[in-house]
Amino acid sequence: MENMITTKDLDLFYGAFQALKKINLEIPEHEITALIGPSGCGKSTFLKTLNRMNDLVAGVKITGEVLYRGQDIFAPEVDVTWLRKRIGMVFQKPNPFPMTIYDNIAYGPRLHGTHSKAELNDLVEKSLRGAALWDEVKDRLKKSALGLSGGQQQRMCIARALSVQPDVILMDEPTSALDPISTMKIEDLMSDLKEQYTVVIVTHNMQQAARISDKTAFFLLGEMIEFSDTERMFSMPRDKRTEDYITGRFG
Amino acid sequence: MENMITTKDLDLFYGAFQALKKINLEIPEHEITALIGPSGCGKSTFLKTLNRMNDLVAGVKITGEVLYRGQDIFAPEVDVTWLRKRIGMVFQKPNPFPMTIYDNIAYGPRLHGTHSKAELNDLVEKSLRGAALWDEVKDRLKKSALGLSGGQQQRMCIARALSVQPDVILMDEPTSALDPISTMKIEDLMSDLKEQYTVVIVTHNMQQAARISDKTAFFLLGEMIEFSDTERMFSMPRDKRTEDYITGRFG
Amino acid sequence: MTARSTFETELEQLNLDLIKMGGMIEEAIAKSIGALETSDTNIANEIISADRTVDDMEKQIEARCLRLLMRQQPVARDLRAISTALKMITDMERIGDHAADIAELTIRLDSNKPLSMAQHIPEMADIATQMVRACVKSFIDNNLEQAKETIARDDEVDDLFNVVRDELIKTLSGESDAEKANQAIDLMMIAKYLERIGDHAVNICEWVVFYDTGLHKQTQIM
Amino acid sequence: MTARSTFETELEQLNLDLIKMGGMIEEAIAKSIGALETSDTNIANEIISADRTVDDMEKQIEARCLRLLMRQQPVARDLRAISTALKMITDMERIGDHAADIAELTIRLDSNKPLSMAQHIPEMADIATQMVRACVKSFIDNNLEQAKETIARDDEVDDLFNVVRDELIKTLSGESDAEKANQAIDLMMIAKYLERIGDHAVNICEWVVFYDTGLHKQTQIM
Amino acid sequence: GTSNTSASDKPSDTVSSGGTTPATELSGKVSTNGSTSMEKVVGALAEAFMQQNGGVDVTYDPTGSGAGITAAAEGTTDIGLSSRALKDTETGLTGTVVALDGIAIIVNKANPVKDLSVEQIAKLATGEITNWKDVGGSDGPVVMIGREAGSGTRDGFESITDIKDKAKYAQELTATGAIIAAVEANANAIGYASLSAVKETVKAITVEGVEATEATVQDGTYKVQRPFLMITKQGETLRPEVQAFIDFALSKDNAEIIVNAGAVPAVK
Amino acid sequence: MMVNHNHGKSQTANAFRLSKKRKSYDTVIKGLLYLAAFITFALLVGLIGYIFYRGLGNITWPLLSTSPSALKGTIGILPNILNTLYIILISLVIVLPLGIGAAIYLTEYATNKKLVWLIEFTTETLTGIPSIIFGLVGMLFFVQFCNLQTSLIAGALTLVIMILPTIVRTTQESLKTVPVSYREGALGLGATKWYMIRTIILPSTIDGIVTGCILAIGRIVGESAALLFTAGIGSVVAKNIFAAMTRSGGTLSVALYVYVFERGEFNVGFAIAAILMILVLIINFGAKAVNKKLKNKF
Amino acid sequence: MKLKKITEKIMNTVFFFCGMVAIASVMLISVYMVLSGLPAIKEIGLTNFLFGKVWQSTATEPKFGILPFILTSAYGTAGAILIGVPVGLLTAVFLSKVAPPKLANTVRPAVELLAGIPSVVYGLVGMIILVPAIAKAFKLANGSSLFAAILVLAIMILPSIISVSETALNAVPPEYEEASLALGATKIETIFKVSIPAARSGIAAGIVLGIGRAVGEAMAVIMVAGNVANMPKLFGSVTFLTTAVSKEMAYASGLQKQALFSIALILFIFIMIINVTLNLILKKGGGGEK
Ligand SMILES: Nc1ncnc2c1ncn2[C@@H]1O[C@H](COP(=O)(O)OP(=O)(O)OP(=O)(O)O)[C@@H](O)[C@H]1O
Ligand SMILES: Nc1ncnc2c1ncn2[C@@H]1O[C@H](COP(=O)(O)OP(=O)(O)OP(=O)(O)O)[C@@H](O)[C@H]1O
Ligand SMILES: [Mg+2]
Ligand SMILES: [Mg+2]
Ligand SMILES: O=P([O-])([O-])[O-]
Repeated sequence: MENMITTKDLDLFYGAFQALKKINLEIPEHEITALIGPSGCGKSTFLKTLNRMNDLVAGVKITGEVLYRGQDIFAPEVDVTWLRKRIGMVFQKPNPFPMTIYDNIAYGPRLHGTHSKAELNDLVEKSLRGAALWDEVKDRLKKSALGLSGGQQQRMCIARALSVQPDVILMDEPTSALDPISTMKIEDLMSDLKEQYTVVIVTHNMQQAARISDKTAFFLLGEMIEFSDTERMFSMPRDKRTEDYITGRFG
Repeated sequence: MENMITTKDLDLFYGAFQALKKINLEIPEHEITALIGPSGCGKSTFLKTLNRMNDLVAGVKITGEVLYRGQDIFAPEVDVTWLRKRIGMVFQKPNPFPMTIYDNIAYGPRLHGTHSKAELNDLVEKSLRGAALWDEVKDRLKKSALGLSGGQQQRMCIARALSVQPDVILMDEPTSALDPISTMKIEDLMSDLKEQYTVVIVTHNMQQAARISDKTAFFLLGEMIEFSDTERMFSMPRDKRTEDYITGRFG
Repeated sequence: MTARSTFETELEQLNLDLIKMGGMIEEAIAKSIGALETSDTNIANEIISADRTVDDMEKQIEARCLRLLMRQQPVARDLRAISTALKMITDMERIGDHAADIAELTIRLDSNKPLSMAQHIPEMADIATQMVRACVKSFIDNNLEQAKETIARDDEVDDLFNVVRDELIKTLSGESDAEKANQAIDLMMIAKYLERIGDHAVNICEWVVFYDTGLHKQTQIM
Repeated sequence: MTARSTFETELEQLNLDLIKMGGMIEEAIAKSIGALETSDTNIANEIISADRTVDDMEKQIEARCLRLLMRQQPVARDLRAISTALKMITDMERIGDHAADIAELTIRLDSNKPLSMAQHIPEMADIATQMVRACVKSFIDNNLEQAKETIARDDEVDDLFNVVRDELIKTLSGESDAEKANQAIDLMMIAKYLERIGDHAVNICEWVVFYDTGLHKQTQIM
Repeated sequence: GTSNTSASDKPSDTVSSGGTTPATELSGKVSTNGSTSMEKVVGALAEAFMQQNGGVDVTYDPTGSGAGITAAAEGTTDIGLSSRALKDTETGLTGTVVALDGIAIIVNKANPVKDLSVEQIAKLATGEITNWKDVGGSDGPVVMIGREAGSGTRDGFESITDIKDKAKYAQELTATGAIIAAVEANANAIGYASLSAVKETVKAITVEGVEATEATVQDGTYKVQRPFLMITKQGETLRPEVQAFIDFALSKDNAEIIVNAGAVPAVK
Repeated sequence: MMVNHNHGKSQTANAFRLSKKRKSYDTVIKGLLYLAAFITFALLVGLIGYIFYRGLGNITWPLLSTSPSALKGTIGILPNILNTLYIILISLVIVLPLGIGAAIYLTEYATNKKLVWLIEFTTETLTGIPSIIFGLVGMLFFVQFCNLQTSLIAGALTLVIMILPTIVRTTQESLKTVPVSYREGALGLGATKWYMIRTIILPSTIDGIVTGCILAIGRIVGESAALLFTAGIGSVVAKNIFAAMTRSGGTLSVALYVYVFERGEFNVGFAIAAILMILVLIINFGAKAVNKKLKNKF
Repeated sequence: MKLKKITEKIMNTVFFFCGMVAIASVMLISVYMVLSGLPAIKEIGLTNFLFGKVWQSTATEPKFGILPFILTSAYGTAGAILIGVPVGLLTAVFLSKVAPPKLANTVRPAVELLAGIPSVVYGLVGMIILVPAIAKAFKLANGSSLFAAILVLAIMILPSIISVSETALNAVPPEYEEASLALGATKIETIFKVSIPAARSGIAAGIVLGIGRAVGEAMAVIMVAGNVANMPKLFGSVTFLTTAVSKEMAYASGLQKQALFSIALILFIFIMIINVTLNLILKKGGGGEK
């Protein structure tokens, strides 16, 4: 399998504080890669570096490389809006725009120049189907997205990310604000997603990483301690610190 | 083992909506009783009924009985402040008051008339020790409680609940806002607590209920479907709905 | 959309594996008895090499069970299903081994009618085969009754073992040559294997009972 | 404060139980060999009744393992520890059973020097006992090397089994009475049991290897 | 001759007695309320009065003539102040003229026009003349700036020029100072303001050749003028300190104060 | 806040670039944003600059320290300064307890939803009412009906009604930001409502109350229309605050209006304007400092 | 225990009383407005009053038509909003989303300062600078005009629009913006397509405040608008509802005075209608979001 994203000696500083230290990671295509680690270890920071959402933070300094399909994402010719279209993102708290469901999904395509009604309808349906939400909302597309349940909102956000036809979907603790039932639905959805997309997910929930991911990276204090097949990680981790963390012996 | 709290045919209405339906439950002394169930099933409502925190909500109507040590808590001669002193509560999000750690813990005792410096010092130390926090904070008692980490804050809130020497401690999803490491610390603390207190905990996390509780009650749509020993519940639940829920087949 | 469909698929797969393994040992034991009765060394050799597959199957299922335990945190019925599988396969593998053991002895006996020395072995074999078949079926159908019945039938095999033993002792007492003694000992072993096969079938059935009831050998272990 | 101390205590307890059960079977097998050699029916009876305790122990550990799986969602080393326990106890229980089986036969033999018929049984017994002791020790000490060594020793027992078999066949060929045949068959069974005990010790060692390496019988199952 | 001076004899008696009475005897509060144009005059009188009578507190509320008259009628003030004569409808009140005020016709300093007739002024105000060159000025539109309806100044101006209800203003401002400022700021403006407030910043023109001064106002040769009245309730005996203050205002000895405040004493 | 982390500027346009249309949209809007901000800023700088330019030079010690004298023809704004202080003091003393009390009632006690709605609606309404109307009603009610005359107290009472909603609203806002969790925490320990309010709610509302006060002071200082009809324009230094209360008194803003509009004393007007600006500056910085201090406390 | 309960009761009553005062104030204002405003309307006739185009309150044949005032207030407010809202909103966007923190922290206090400047000061400066400037720029004889009033009002409502809008924009959950950026929107697109729509109820509130302030402002307007009771003309001298009242109140008597109260009543109703309608719009906007 090809590597979708490769980072090389990635360092990231928030001002003087180094949040990421020499991260070398290869994220394979059509797999789910989970990032785990204790709070503050740099998971979210790493994730946000991949689609340059960290650009928004003042005082961030990045060295090293991030290659997306071999292209350095920090290269001057790369426009960040293009990058973010290719590498979508889903956040911890479901964040539907305060608009109708339809407009939420159509937001991205419109932004990128799709205005034909028919095309939009098509995209909206496709995206919602992709997020396993179509049947639940097809009769209320013109209702506010805020009226959906938390789990539905999160799936709608996934649909919204799909609407611009990305390659990669980054998810930062996408289920941590949801109840167990919604969580399970999203987890289930993810294994469908990986057939078409490459998924990178940050999760606090080790069981979740174990359940859904193909590869797992364990971060600690800004370092990537271990990166293995998930099965390997949760059965025979290479590093003592990984084992301590996943077995709850940490801290 | 004696029953600390007994509910008899407890019905609760929010206006016209019935949130609890004929709940009959016996909460044994010195045990951890977990309440589980899907979102909106009435777990929190039930918990808050036990120390009459629901009194604060307009339009609540309660019928049936709740006996605390055999005393009907809705009887006119029962003072709700007394009840809440006996039945403490810890909330989902750590809610330290914006004061020093010391003042946070001393708040309850002062409220109930303890003003002697020595006594207060004593109580503060005892409570913090009881919440396994003393060693971590003993040198910063006069610092703001808001400076503690989330997990420490939550343990401080537990200490605060202990400070008025309650019988029962109610906890509403006490770890759902915490990271896994803090969660484990609190879970561990709970098994210490039950030696002195009776603990009732609402949790979304079935594994947590399985890990820490002695008894588990499963709620669904305002009804209590099943109430068993936790081991029994998670190995051989009596009701199909319980099994569906705990094995994730629900919804 | 049902939640956890991945998990369900995996459980389904586990079940299919078990059924497949059950089929394999059922076939192995039936074939080995056939080979013994007809002294067919070809089939016997087949059985011996097929045992490899059963062993592999065991490891495969073992791995799957551990993976499910590790990844899915099963409880209740799911946990029982996985632990049942994890335990049951040991017995299945042993039944496979014993089938191979019998096949090996069949090759060694390599003579006409050695069974004349212990006429009850076919009957024993018959019952053992039935028990294996029944235990696999009770598992597949999740049939508690059948499992219990099968457990009860173990006594028949045990009784027959003693009968066979007596038969062989009778053969051995008085004059006998080394060849005969050799055969008798081998037949004794075959009887022992059949008896053990019955035991293992019982064990499997006991796990079937556990899956349904949480009781293992009358004790609530879950 | 260490997180999950409850879980650790439970795991500790599980380990202690396993060590205890290991001690029990070690003692049972040693005693049963002693009883066989000295034809001590009292001790033999003791062993038989002690087997109950081993059986109970098995169920108790089984229950504990399931409870831990259900409540603690173990992964990695913890999961291996629990699954090792869950699998190992089957073999331990079987060793206990075989010790009881030998004791039963000891009672039946009830004569002087039946062992003269098969002089290598004591040696076999000795090795089997050593293997059991070694497997329990390798588990307690989590000693991968010892476990592997013990696995290698199984061949010794298997070879001796064939020696004993030949000895008995020699005894049986030519004239022999029913009594003698009976004894020979019993001794044959004892030898088989010892051989099986060796196998079970190997199995236990293989789980010890698994605990450390995730490899079971050379296959990565976790 | 618009003032009602029915009580003009009596006060002169009390003036002399009031003027000589030792200050220490009087105490209390005298409230006055009304015309804003009278602010300076009343302020000066009150200040001087209080200097003599330490125990008396004279307050002044510049609410406007109408409000002052109402207040006097309702008894909520001791003395109402009005910069216009009482109307026929305003009965039961006594108005005492304490001073006269010239209404200066002012133009921007840059305006060459120096003198206008009353008729010209009327035409300028009603919009009949719209360009300054028609009255001898330079070419430029006339910007008429006046006071709001109800103002004593406006009332005085309009009645003397006899253009009641006919004036067309470009701006209506609510105070004297505002008018002066507006005229100061606009080269084509013409406005009117209490003589007492007019300073160097604008130019007061002569009306029919007569300059607005104390003397011309007092003798009536300067036509655009109006009275300053103190209003009290008819037939009511005033408290001594109130009476003393009115007397003080009418006293010849204090005429200088009124002059200094820019107005013209009523009594010569 | 949002500084782009640039790795260099591009020279070439290729597939990864933003479309021309979107780029120009971006640029135009950005230009407008800067323009708008510039206008606002320029307005302010111009305004303040001009006022200080014309006003500061006219602020003299005699102006600040004397009463105006018609006899001497001098102008002094001491009475106006005092009046301003008095009226702030009186208004706050009355309005604070009322406003905070009402806010507490609304957020903590009231259970009757309709009543809460009514009170909130009425306070809402009060905020929208122009000060000229307050002036009229103040005149009709306090000055005439209550026969308080045109006096500082009448003005203060009028202001009380006028700023009551401000205090209620800011206090209420700040009460609402006290997390429910604090209340639950206190009640869960067995506190009574009043104890909870006293120990938890009010202390964490202080900054809101202070902000409300400062806003109110700002309004009082700047108010003229409502005071003109109620407190009048008196400019005499009274013996004490109680004496001052019963007589007409003009605040600085009113004095500014009077001096400029009635008398055309522009220099005095600009002097007062400059003083008012300085006051406003002080008030704004005061508000910030207080807020910061309170925030830093925890 | 008893003491506790009594304290609770007392405090409850005290706070209840405070709440009632607020209601009482509004009642007081409403009652006085209506009581004092109705008689003149009755005498003049509602249609004559509202739609009469001529206001000559002190004429011998007084005319009390306030249509000029109503229209002037409406036009003036609309004009102020037309200028103030775009500038204010854009400034708010600038402060909240675009400006580097340092710059924002300089401009923001400036805006707060603008809000704090007393209206008489605006009037003063308007009168001294703006009015002559307008006369010069547009070659008018007289700069005091509706236009001058509009400019002054636009500046005066700027701070309320800016600060309320900025607050609303700052309150837009960053998640919305993150979501938009993550979909490949530029910063500006995000602001205009997501942040502003999400903050629309808050922005509307700012506009309400602005309208309220513009409609109700008297002292600044009176100094720049010319105050003649003309029908509104952009460069003509005009009278607003507020200035109509304050202009004549001091000298009014009799029916004239009552008519002024009637104008105040109309103004009051005007404000009420604005408040209520915009509140409704606001609630609706908010309703969609919750
Ligand atoms: N904008 C920022 N400025 C300065 N430091 C930051 C910033 N964002 C994050 N950090 C720091 O960088 C480190 C990594 O943060 P990050 O959010 O990536 O952690 P995380 O692993 O996602 O934690 P969590 O599980 O709590 O979300 C932390 O120590 C954090 O305090
Ligand atoms: N104050 C209230 N007024 C009206 N209905 C309410 C109120 N509080 C809760 N409910 C309703 O009562 C039901 C039970 O609510 P409750 O908060 O007890 O659920 P829960 O089981 O704790 O859910 P969760 O797991 O989401 O916390 C829900 O349907 C909820 O909508
Ligand atoms: Mg994170
Ligand atoms: Mg809840
Ligand atoms: O203010 P006046 O009434 O004197 O014009």
